Amino acid sequence: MSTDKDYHVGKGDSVHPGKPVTVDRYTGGARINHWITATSLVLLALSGLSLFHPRLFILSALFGGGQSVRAIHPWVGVILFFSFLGLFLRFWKLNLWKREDGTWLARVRDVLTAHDERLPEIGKYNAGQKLVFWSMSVLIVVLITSGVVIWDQYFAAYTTIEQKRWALLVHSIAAILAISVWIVHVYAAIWVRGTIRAMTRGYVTGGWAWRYHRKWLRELVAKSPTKDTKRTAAE
Amino acid sequence: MNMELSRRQFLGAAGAGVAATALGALGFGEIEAAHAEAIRAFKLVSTTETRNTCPYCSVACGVIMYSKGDRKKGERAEIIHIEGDTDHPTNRGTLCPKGAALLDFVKSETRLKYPMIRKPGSDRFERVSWDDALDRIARLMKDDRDANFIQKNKDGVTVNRWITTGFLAASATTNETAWETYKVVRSAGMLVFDNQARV
Amino acid sequence: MTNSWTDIKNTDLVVIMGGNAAEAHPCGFKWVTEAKANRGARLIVVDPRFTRSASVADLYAPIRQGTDIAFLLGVINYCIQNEKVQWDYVKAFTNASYIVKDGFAYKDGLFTGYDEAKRDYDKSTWDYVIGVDGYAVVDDTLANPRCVWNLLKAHVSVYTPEMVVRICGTPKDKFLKVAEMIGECSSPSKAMTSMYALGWTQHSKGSQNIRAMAMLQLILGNIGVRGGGMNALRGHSNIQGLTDVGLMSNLLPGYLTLPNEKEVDLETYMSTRGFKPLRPNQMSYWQNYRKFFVSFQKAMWGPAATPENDFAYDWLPKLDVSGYDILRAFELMNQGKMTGYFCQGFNPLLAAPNRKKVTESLSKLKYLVTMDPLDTETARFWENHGEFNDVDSSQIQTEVIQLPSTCFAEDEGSLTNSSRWLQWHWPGGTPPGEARTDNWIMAQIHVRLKELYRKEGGAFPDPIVNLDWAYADANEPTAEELAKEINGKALATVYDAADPTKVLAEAGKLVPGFAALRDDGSTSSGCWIYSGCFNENGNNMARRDTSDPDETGTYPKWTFSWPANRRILYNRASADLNGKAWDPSRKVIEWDGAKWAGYDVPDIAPSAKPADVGPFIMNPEGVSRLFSRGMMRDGPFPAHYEPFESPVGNLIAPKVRGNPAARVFAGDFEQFAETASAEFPYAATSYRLTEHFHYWTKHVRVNAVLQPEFFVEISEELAAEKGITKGGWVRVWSKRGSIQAKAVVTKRIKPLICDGKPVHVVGIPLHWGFTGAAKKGFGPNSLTPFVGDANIETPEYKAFLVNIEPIAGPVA
Amino acid sequence: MFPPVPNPTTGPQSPKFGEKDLIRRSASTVTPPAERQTEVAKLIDVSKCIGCKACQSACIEWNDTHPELETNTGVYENPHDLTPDMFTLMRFTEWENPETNNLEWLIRKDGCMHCEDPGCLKACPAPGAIVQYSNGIVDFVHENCIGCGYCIKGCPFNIPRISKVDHTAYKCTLCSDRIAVGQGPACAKACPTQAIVYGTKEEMKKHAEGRIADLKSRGFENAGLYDPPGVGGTHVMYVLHHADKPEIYAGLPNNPKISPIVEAWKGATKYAGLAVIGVAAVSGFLHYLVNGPNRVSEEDEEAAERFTGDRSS
Repeated sequence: MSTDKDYHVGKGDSVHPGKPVTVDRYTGGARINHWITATSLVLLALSGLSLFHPRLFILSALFGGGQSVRAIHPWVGVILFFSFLGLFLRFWKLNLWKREDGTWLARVRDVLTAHDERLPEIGKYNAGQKLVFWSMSVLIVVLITSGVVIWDQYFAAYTTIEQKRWALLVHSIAAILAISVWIVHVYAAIWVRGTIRAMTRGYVTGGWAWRYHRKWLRELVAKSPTKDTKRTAAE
Repeated sequence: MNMELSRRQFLGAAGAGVAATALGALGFGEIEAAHAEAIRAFKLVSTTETRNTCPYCSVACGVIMYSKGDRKKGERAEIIHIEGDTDHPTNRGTLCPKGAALLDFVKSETRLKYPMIRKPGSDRFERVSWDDALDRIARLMKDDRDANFIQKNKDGVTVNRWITTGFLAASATTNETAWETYKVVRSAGMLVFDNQARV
Repeated sequence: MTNSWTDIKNTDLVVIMGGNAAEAHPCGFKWVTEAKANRGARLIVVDPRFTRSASVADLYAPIRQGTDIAFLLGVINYCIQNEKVQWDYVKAFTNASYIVKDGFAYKDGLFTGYDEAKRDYDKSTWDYVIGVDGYAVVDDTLANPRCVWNLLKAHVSVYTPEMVVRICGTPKDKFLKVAEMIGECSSPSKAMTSMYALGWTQHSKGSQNIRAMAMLQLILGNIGVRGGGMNALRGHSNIQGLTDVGLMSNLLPGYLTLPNEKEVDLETYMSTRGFKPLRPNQMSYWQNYRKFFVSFQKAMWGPAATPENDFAYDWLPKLDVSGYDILRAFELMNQGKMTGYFCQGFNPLLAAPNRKKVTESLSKLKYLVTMDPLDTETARFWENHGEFNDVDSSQIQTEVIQLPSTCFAEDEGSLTNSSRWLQWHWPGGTPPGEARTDNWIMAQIHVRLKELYRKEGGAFPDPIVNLDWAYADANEPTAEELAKEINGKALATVYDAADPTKVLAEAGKLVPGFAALRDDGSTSSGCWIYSGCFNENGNNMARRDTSDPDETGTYPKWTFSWPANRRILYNRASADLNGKAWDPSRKVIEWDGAKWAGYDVPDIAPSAKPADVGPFIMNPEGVSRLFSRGMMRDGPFPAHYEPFESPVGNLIAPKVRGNPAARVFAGDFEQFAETASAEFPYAATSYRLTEHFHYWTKHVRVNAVLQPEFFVEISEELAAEKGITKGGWVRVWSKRGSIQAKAVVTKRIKPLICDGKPVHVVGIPLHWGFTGAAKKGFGPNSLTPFVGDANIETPEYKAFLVNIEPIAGPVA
Repeated sequence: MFPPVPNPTTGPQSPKFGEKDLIRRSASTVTPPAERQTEVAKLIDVSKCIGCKACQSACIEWNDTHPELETNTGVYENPHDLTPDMFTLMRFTEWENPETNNLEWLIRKDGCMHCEDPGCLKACPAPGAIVQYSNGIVDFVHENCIGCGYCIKGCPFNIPRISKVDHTAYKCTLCSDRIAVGQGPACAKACPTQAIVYGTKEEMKKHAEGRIADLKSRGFENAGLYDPPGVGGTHVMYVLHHADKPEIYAGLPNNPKISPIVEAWKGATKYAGLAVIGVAAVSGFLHYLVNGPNRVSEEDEEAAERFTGDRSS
């Protein structure tokens, strides 16, 4: 029964009428996957930054010193890569660019001033989230690739020193961007109340869906079975 | 570092050594401090020096051996470093790649430690005591000498020669050992006698 | 060396030929670098390979191995043709003007008196015309066609640049440049030094290689002067010493010679020694021979050597052949004629030629004793190491006793270097395990053998039981005791021959030097040329005074230099007939009107008037010899002979193969590849590398790291021809054996064009075996021929024929 | 002869320099000493070098390293490259001089150049892992080294090597432990031909002049000193017979300098990067202050209930 609209909704998304309405946004799997990614990203940022600027070397203490940072960082990178790959496979379809995304983006001023009513109806993800998704995807590929080039312990022999120099530069720039994108991502989640619940408990309120992702809500309702078990906010 | 000092030391100012030792009392702590971070502690501090000559080629470079323990005091001495003797007119402290690695010759894993004997037809060495080894050698020599010593040649001339046992002398033994060897070998009447001069 | 390592800094031209000083003697080579840096000296290297010495040379000239004589006689010819001769020196200090007997001639590569069956010469005509006054006849005008100079001129005339190029494969421009640079040193103000080593000695005409250069040096007036001389670099640390002390079949210490069986008594023995002067006023120092000999006998047998028993003359073994050198020893072993063999720090399995023959020979012994600080291949010749030593232990009946000796760091005594310096060293380490000093080991052998003879009697025990062994501890004579014995003692008070009131040495004291030795049994001395090394002034070999007046490089007070602490031999020749230095800037000693004095100990009687007494005091002529009379077995002049295995025939004398006077054992001739062999087309040579010392340093981890694995070196041309790749495996084989090695393909070896055809050189370094820290490997001596130099039997390691092919890798 | 390196004295001695003489310290700042020590230098005269490897031997023995036993690969270089256990290496080049058609066997002792402006130190992220003394010695401090290998990228001469054993970087220390007690480097002492000499940088430059004059007299017009300004000069210098083309000496860099990439990474990026991150964070914060949280209103919830309700009743 999949239609061309299907890709606006994710697997396991469903709506539960009642007072208030709740809408399942993320399955348990998705949430675990996200938090693994999040944790490794934070660890990578901290360990990476400790080698990036002398003032931040102190951060290496969190990992038991520079030697362990040198040893651990690349492995966490590997974890991040595969973990993020999981997220990517789950969500890439939902993050494909849509007509309305352009309009949404054009009215970014309204976005920032929270005049959501002036924005077009949005599917599961708005343009901002999609940008975060795609930039992260690209950056992580860049990071893992350049990272392997400078992972001397195992791969020193495969590249020239000149290539390694480039890799270092690219790796650090990519890392900066990734961290910045991450900041945006985290801030948005905090700023838009009710969002974090989606990644903790897995659902959002109907109002949240109605306000920010109305198109997604409509489709969920449209495809939802005629009768649905009521669920109270009390649960 | 200043070259003045090094020149003085080259000229062999014995005083320098004394001064250094005097400095020691207060100086040593400093070294430790200084070395704590980066600079390795000077490994020859309070070792025993012995003058020797490189045993390889006949340039005969002067070397200094540094040991823990002093043989002159009857102690067990373990050589921990060897380097060129700057006072030596020929090599002026320099050494070739062989001489510079003499320590590894002294400590070579294939240095011999015990007398060994390989019996006829055997495929291995067996350890023997010095006494057994030397008595055996003397016996083998005497049996052969008694059997094959030529006192007079066919013309009845006294020739007193023994040519069924031969001796190949080394090329790195001391002149004193050489002389002693000469006495032992010639007095036995040996003619088959050569050294490594040719090769 | 006639001079010393430190003296080389005084030279203007260094010729390294027949050696590779930078590679084999780096710290001695320092003085070449100093001469270059401080006085603009030039360096010429003549070698089949572009060596490490060549890498810092001003001129490198390639040469085919074994053709040095042609090259050098070519240079002599050039000097004669171009008046590059120091005439005053040649006329005064050489035998150029001596008239040679009429019978003497040279034709078709042979001198007068050749006996093909004996491979030997009747040398009776190789001598001077002796006048009625009993002196040699000379013609100072050099007009007489029979004078040495004119004979030499004729002898070298065939060695034109063209001929040299054809024989040696040296490019003509390079040869002429070398000749020109050498020729310049005929000026009294320029000195050239010759640095050579086994690259000259290890040929079937090794002695003549050296003679050729010595003659050239005499013609240039470079012997006896600072920065000049004939400088044998020598091999091992004390090979000079062991030769000086006479550890050779036919020698007594100090270059006295062992009697042969024709010399039935002391008088007959002396009749052919102790030469009388051949010219008026000459010192002819060997007139003192008897003093040295008798003193030696006293050092051997002490009180038992008496005038009545000819000082125990009969107790010395008498030779029936010229000598029992290492080659003859293995020949006898191979014939099953030997029972036992001792190897005192010598590794013949790798060091002697034709390893297959050596292994067979050792296998025929009843017993073999080795004394060494290291685990040598010889001690394990019976042990199977796969391809590296493919023997069947069960078939080898030799009993082998391996004795662990101390190394340099653990023993005391003196070593004589190539500068003839006797340098004392002290023990600093405790020997490992049960290793004992050689002094102890040799004493034990003697003491135990003597004990057996005392107990059991046996074949002629006298020389053994009477051997003078008066050491504080008979079980281990100390280095000092032995050194004093070598120096010599006055057994009765010794008076000055000139002034009987003057005491030279009190009875029981050490003699001051060999001048105090006597032939009446009143003195003893183990090795006369070392006398003075440890006298009543103390142990002169332990002196460490680094003073060097006017920085001449003499270092007169550093240790002790034989003879008589003399640093430059023939140093009287550094001054002209008036006793003034040929070159004032090069003064060594000068005549001050009453005596000789200067930086060095005069090599002449201090009172000998310069015009009267010649500088070459060991020769009865008082001069040096361009014509060596009967002293050499293979001719009074050097002549070009090809190696026994040669890629080209002898262009001078096509009928002659190898050195006609070199000894070849019956079985060995068949084992030579024929001249210009198609089966073995390449000219191989063996040599040392700077990272290693013979077969010792493969036991040294660091050196093993610096040069870990056996290899051979070939030109890019030969590699291309054979499809051999850099670092690939090759098999090299001669008529006597086969080896496998890695290939180093290099621009440093180039094919030589000899008589129109290219000759490829294959370089084979030694150093590898099957014991030690380095990778197991072969050495060149699985391939080398079993033949030696005509005069001293040094094996022909430097020139032989091989074939080579690429292989997949060693069959494990 | 240049004054040889003196014999060591075995008595305890106070060091000639130490912590107080640091002028650079990786990933950290040091207060430079009031007065700088005399700058020292090692001069390697390639034209005097006979490639005997005594320097390698002496280096191994003095520093107690244990290089691996390798194989022969058809060349004279052994070990085949610098390693954590081989701080210096003879590199051999067979060069046919096009002008003379003569073969020249160029032999260069490779190893740390002790740059005045050390790229390794610049690249190093670990405080105090690389230090530079006022006498010019650049030294690695293994207790502080984290083995990241940034020094390798920073070095214009490809010198440092990371140990697989203790994961720290190794290179020539100029025998700082010997120099600290008035000695010269082990290699300089051993060098048979004094192709390696050691002294003050001024002495070395003067000595080099004499050598260059000698080489010119032997027809090497382009003989010269290699003291590359690109890295502020070095405390290990070469005398080259062909100073106009250092690259023929087994690839000795012509006018080396710290790679612009490394400069960019350790320079601009370092600051710009932090700035970007800072800006992102701050702007978020400000935005929050201005706008406050973006909340779902009651109306939204009701709308949602209405909407879902219609469909499901």
